[in-house]
Amino acid sequence: MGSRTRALRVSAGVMAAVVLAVLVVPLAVPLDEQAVDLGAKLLPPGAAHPFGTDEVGRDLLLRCVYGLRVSLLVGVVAALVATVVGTAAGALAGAFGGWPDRLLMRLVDLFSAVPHLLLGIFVVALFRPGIWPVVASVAVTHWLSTARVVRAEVLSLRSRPYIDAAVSGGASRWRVTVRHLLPAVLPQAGLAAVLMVPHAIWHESALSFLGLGLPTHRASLGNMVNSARGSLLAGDWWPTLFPGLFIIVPTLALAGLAGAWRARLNPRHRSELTL
Amino acid sequence: MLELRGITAGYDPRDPVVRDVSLTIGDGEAVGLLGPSGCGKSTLARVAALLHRPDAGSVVIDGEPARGWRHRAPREQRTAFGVVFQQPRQSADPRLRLRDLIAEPLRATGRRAEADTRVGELAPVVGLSAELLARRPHEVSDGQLQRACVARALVARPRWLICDEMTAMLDASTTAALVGVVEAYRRESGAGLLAVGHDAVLLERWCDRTVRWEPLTRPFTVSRGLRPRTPGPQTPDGLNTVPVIRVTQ
Amino acid sequence: SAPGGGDKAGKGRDELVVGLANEPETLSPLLGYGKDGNSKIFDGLLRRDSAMKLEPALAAELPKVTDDGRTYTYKLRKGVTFSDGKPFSAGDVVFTYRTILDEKTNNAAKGELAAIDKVTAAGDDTVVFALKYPYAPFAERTVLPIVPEHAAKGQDVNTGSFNTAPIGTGPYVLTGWSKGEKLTFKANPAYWGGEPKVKKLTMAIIKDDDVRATRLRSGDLDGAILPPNLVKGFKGDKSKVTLTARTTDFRGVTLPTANKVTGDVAVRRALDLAVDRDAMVDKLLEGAGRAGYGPVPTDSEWFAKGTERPHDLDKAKKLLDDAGWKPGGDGIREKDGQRAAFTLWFPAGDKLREEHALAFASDAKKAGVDVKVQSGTWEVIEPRMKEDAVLAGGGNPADPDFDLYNLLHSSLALDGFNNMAAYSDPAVDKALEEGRRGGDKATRKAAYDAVQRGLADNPGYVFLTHVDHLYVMNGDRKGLTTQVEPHDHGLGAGPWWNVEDWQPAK
Amino acid sequence: MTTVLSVRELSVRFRMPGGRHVAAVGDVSFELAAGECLVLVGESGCGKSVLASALLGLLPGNAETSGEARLGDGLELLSADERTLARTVRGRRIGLVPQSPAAHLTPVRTVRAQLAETVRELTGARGAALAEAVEAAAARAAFPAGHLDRYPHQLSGGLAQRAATALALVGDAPLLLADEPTTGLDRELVDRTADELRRHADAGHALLMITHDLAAAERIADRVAVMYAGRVVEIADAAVFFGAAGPRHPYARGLLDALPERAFAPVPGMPPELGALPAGCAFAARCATPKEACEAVPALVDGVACHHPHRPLAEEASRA
Amino acid sequence: MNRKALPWGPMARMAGRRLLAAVPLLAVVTFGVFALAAASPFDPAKAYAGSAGLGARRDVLDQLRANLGADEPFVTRWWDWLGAALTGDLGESTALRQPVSHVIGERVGWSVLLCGVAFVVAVSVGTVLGVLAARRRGGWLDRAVTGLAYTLEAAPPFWLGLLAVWFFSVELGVLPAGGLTDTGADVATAGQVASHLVLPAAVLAATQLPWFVLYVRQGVGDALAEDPVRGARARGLRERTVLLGHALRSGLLPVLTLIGSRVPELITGALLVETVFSWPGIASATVEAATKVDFPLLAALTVLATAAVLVGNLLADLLYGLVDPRIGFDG
Ligand SMILES: Nc1ncnc2c1ncn2[C@@H]1O[C@H](COP(=O)(O)OP(=O)(O)OP(=O)(O)O)[C@@H](O)[C@H]1O
Ligand SMILES: Nc1ncnc2c1ncn2[C@@H]1O[C@H](COP(=O)(O)OP(=O)(O)OP(=O)(O)O)[C@@H](O)[C@H]1O
Ligand SMILES: [Mg+2]
Ligand SMILES: [Mg+2]
Repeated sequence: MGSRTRALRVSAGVMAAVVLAVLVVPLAVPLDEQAVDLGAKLLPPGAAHPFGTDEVGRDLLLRCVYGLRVSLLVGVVAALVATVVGTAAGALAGAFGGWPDRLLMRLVDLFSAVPHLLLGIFVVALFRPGIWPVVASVAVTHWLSTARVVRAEVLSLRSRPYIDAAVSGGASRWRVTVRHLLPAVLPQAGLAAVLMVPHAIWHESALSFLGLGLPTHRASLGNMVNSARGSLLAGDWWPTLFPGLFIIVPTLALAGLAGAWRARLNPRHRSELTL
Repeated sequence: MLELRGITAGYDPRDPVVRDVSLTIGDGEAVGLLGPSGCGKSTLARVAALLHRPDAGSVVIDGEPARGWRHRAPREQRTAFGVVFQQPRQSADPRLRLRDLIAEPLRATGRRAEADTRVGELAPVVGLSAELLARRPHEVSDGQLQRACVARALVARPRWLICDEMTAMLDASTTAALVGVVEAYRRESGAGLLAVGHDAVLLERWCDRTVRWEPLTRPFTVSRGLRPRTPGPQTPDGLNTVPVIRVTQ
Repeated sequence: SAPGGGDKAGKGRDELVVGLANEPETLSPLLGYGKDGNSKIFDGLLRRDSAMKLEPALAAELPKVTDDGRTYTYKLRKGVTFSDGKPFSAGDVVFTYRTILDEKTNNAAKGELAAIDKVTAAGDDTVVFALKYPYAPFAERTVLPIVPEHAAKGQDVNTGSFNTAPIGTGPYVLTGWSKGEKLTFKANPAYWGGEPKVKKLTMAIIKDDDVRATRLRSGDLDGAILPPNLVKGFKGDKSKVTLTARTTDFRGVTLPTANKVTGDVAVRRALDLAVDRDAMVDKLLEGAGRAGYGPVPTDSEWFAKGTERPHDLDKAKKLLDDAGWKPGGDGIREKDGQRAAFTLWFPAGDKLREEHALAFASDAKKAGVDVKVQSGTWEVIEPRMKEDAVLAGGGNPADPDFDLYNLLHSSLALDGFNNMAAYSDPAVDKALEEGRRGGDKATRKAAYDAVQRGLADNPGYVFLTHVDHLYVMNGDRKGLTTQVEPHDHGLGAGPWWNVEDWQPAK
Repeated sequence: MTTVLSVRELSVRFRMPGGRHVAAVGDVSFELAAGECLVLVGESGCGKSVLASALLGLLPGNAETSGEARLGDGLELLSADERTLARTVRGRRIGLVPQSPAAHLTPVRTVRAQLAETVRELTGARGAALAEAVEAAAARAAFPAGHLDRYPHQLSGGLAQRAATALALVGDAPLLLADEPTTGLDRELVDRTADELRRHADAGHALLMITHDLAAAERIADRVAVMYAGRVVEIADAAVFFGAAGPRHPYARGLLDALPERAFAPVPGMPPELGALPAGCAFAARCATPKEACEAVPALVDGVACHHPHRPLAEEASRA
Repeated sequence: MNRKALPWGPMARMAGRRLLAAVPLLAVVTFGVFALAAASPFDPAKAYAGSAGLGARRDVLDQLRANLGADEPFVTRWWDWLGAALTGDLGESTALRQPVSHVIGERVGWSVLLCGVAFVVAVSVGTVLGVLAARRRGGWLDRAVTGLAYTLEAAPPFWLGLLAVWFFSVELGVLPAGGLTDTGADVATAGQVASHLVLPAAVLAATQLPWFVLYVRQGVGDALAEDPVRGARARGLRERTVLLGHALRSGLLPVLTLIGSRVPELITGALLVETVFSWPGIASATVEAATKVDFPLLAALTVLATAAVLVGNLLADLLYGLVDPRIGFDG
């Protein structure tokens, strides 16, 4: 399975580069990512600006890196929070059944009932604009799918004979959940987490678009892609392409890593992997 | 004493599998339960192990009636039973290595410290090498997995053993070896045993007493009778015989 | 025809499909629809020609002003009928104005008619407005559309069916309104000005600029309003023409009086000099606009010649140096421990303002003033306007009073979005009052010149640009014109402002 | 008699983490003729099920095979591609009763659905004929018709076993691999199943039955093969094997002796680790009389792979 | 073939329980929305005034606020709304200046059409692609499909919409770019609506696709390694039967779950897609209703959304029980 290993290495490499870029570049390069230079408007990629410049002459490479920083923060934190909360809620509901299940699931209904963007708008509107309200608004609205997916899996798992064996061995409900049920649903939850990252990135830009997210001039990948639409129609491709790649490439790398992780979680796939 | 009193159990309250069955196992006694396939032996075994709530009747463990089932049963009552399930593949968590599978009851009951030594003791006895202990269920044969399940049943030193067709997928030598293991454990701990099986020769050799589950003549009037829900295909309909609780030895 | 086929929209000479960015909330003039005239379905007493001069519409002639400018008398046009066939009369005019001014009517723009004391009909064909005080630009307000009393009365003015199914005297009759999608009109055969030659008019509502541009390109539309960067994309397209409408639509930065930095006249004047307006016009507007030095555009007859302040960074720096604002370690100036820094807000989602804000901040930095750009919704911005700068926009071409009074008069400081900078200058206040009181044009011009000079000396706002409105149209219609447009442009703005007068090409 | 399956030096190794290998099957060779029933016995973990899986190409991804296994018509199974196996071999030319039948049924579909689907695919039956064929197939394996609409988890062990047997018999394949087809069945059902399988063989099909149930084996076997640590150590006629003479390999003798009706004592010692097989005879460590010769791997000569096979008393005497 | 009858009884009981739970839930949700809207900094009077309000003075706005009843505490407003709604009067939308019932009646159909078509497409295409990808994990098709799925998930709907318009309407000229009917047309004929539906529905479906694709892939992929599939293969079933009848059936559970829990995402997507394509549906009114603090419309929309979500989740829960008999119908 050489190609799998190769894919994994590439993913890991890209992720390492991304983390490095996000942490180091803003410290190492003392340039202002917001520096406007009307004279250098919409320059195509070249020596001075490897990724070109945008509509007010800001350097796209620098903005991409800064944007990656903000977007990854928003995406990863929101995805993590949503996944952890969703998995916990789903697993508890599924494993315990009865009234905890009903209560939790009605809570899920409650949160799903208010359209996401609407809930997001309110959450963000209640606070000053900034990163954390955005993260909160994305997290608050996105644990629901995970919770339901996890619960369904748990419901199906909990009648397996090996759960009987655990019960007979004296395992508490909690232990059954943590030791036997959760590991089995982790692949599903992990998939949701990875999908949530790019989703959160654009969700953030949608909020910004409505004036409720990050200030639109602050570099975030979603904002950049979004505001580059006009240039794209005018034939200037670079303001779209580079931020777009900056969203997609780390997402794919993350997906690659998560895929390998899920394969390791699955005992059968695992024994077929030779790492 | 483990007493099953007037157990009626099944999966549909209108049509129970087991009807009004009573069975008593004395301290340290080994009871074999024989019966046609599909008659409800496993169901009864699950009731006895407090894993399945009967529709009626009670389970009394050492004079104390079971207060709940599954998680609702107090942990001491639950862990008084070591259960070997009929199908090892289904009763092993596919994610656990055999070592963890065996140690799980100890870990689950907060006896972590004992786990390693106990697994170390049991593994050679049931015939599992260190190499096998490091594998996961799908990487071992059914027989090897069943050995791990036997070890799991013994690991927490239960007072009662319930073995549902423990040896069905084992060869004669392994059967003899595992029965030896169980018997050695019983000698040492004085545990009682309910062994469910089809192999009359084996059960009679192994157990103090064998109970045979046979078709009823008068379906609903015998209170201490054992009756199969479905007349096995081997029993021509209508040709029912008297219930027998035959005691050997 | 094939869906999306390029021929579809322009298929008939007598049809027009245009794309607009905004949808009216209501079609009832009673609630504010068409208050600045040219509403297509309705007519006002007066209307504006291509040069923005008032001319009679439902009135038979321009109003007679008497009583020191406090009484306006309108003679009405005869023989006008509403599109339901009922005749138009003075009662309708009185009904319209009285209803708007009624407390219970949810018309947010009713403040514009605040000068009115009484409206009365003198017979069927004369309406008399009595004002509370002399108000020179009053006639400009009477372009407001007139509603038929018989149709609009008897229902809840705020929610009644008239709001979505209006009846008017205008050149077009509404045939359908699919909210969020389009409004459709057909020519009014009984229009008093003669039945329009363009028989069918469709206004597609397309909020997103990029989508509008794309649909225009796909042939779905005959014309649309577009931002400058998207217009650029049509430069090479021979089948399309670009029309540039001059406007009074300004963009500027408020300099709040209460802020220690922006309240300082030296800082204000320095910033006013430090901004490179020509670069903004060139780069942000792609040349479609003019440098702005006040709400009155430089090419307006009301503009005070000589108040232009060309870009002069050195002078700006010197001003600051002289006033004691000394550069600190990071290049940002300081005075008495006060850093020359402030926050500039722009409403999120408004790209043009965002770019102006960024350019302004960049220019200010060169002079040693640190401007932190922030965005938010108006709800977020409003409570901060007292301390923080805002990238403001506005402009009404009808009369200088409309903009200048609201922006600069101290009585309106921080009242709604009027005088956002809390600008307060007694001399300017006086001149503003003079200007609105009336008199002949020369007197008024002198007053407004004084206002503009006052503003140049103490710039409470840094005005940046006047933004042209750009329209891209199918090139097969010749001789299109545009009016001078205000900041807010409704259905009637754009090259199709006089669509009812278009003649079929031979 | 026509050869249905001929296996030559078949080996299966599993790659394990850390570069180790598990030699689950080693150099197994045997032939199986039409109408013949070969019973494969051996201690748990000796490679019986893996052998069956190898023949069907159902080994997990970390398995490596060598040797060859040819069907009567010449198709080599080990090198056949997945398509061929799926389209023409499995179910059609080789049927399988898997061990752990409950685990091999799809949990979310009823027995009837799965049986019907198999019948439809293998025989093309439709409509009423299909319903009939389903009931007939169930009856053949003594699966009660009343339980057809149950889901796998609602079946008792024995019922699942019968369902699996029914499914395997549908295709009437020339070769049937039955891996423990009698677990969970009571005596009468064991006999019934054994008889059914025997009938199947008598109808001209070859049968490879893996079992622990020596009584059942005795009932239907033509020949018996004994596996130990992945190798076939003895292959003998059933009559001889179960007869007075008994098997010749010490392991096979130990196995028979372990039966509850006999000594009921296990073969002493533990089976060797397949990951680290000893150089010589794998059984030497447990053998009562190991000799120096046992340091070499014994070849399967004359049906037995032992350096000192047991000889019937008469023969022993004649040699003396 | 005598198929087993569906377990109508337990299903009906479950539906009944949910129906009962829906009543307090609706009350809580609408109350919550009223509370949130009241707590948000949006000012109903200014919102109502719109751009005209920017120049409006304080006294005018105060008067407007009083006229709109916006100066009352939200609890009172909610209570009044509830009382009126129970008698069938949903109130007046201040954002659209129409009776709410009218707004909904006019628009909800188009939204349902759009969302319904998009959802069906997303589920079916997602399932097909997911199965194909799972068939050979790590193969080129798998990589392509997975990459596409993640890319789609990263692409905001308004962006996809624009690209779609550009490509299909401008470059190819095969599909109309927006609106419900041809821009110049007066009546909505089925044919026109159908052709105008293609792009928005496709874009909306594309935004919903990734979850279905990847969950099907995950579920089917895992199931393919399990014993039941091995059993099915051993029986000689065709690859397609194995994939669809066994692997997919076992891995279908998460997909069903998504049917319920993706409804909110669908609504969010519809909201953006409707705006981009000038589709006169109800979703695009949501943001407006929120930022304009249009209580009656907001409440009505929330009730609709809640109903959609509840129905979706109930449907999913009912399907679980049918698809996986081990789950049953409690909850
Ligand atoms: N979860 C379940 N739901 C419904 N019916 C079940 C369930 N489990 C078992 N049954 C049915 O109950 C009956 C008794 O099953 P049980 O497993 O107790 O039989 P058994 O005596 O152990 O049979 P065997 O010897 O074949 O293992 C069977 O008819 C079986 O189909
Ligand atoms: N996937 C695997 N990876 C590694 N080793 C395996 C794997 N599957 C099986 N084995 C090993 O291969 C050997 C043969 O297993 P197999 O299942 O064939 O045994 P068996 O003879 O069928 O035993 P039983 O009678 O218990 O079913 C065992 O020692 C087992 O541990
Ligand atoms: Mg059983
Ligand atoms: Mg086996």
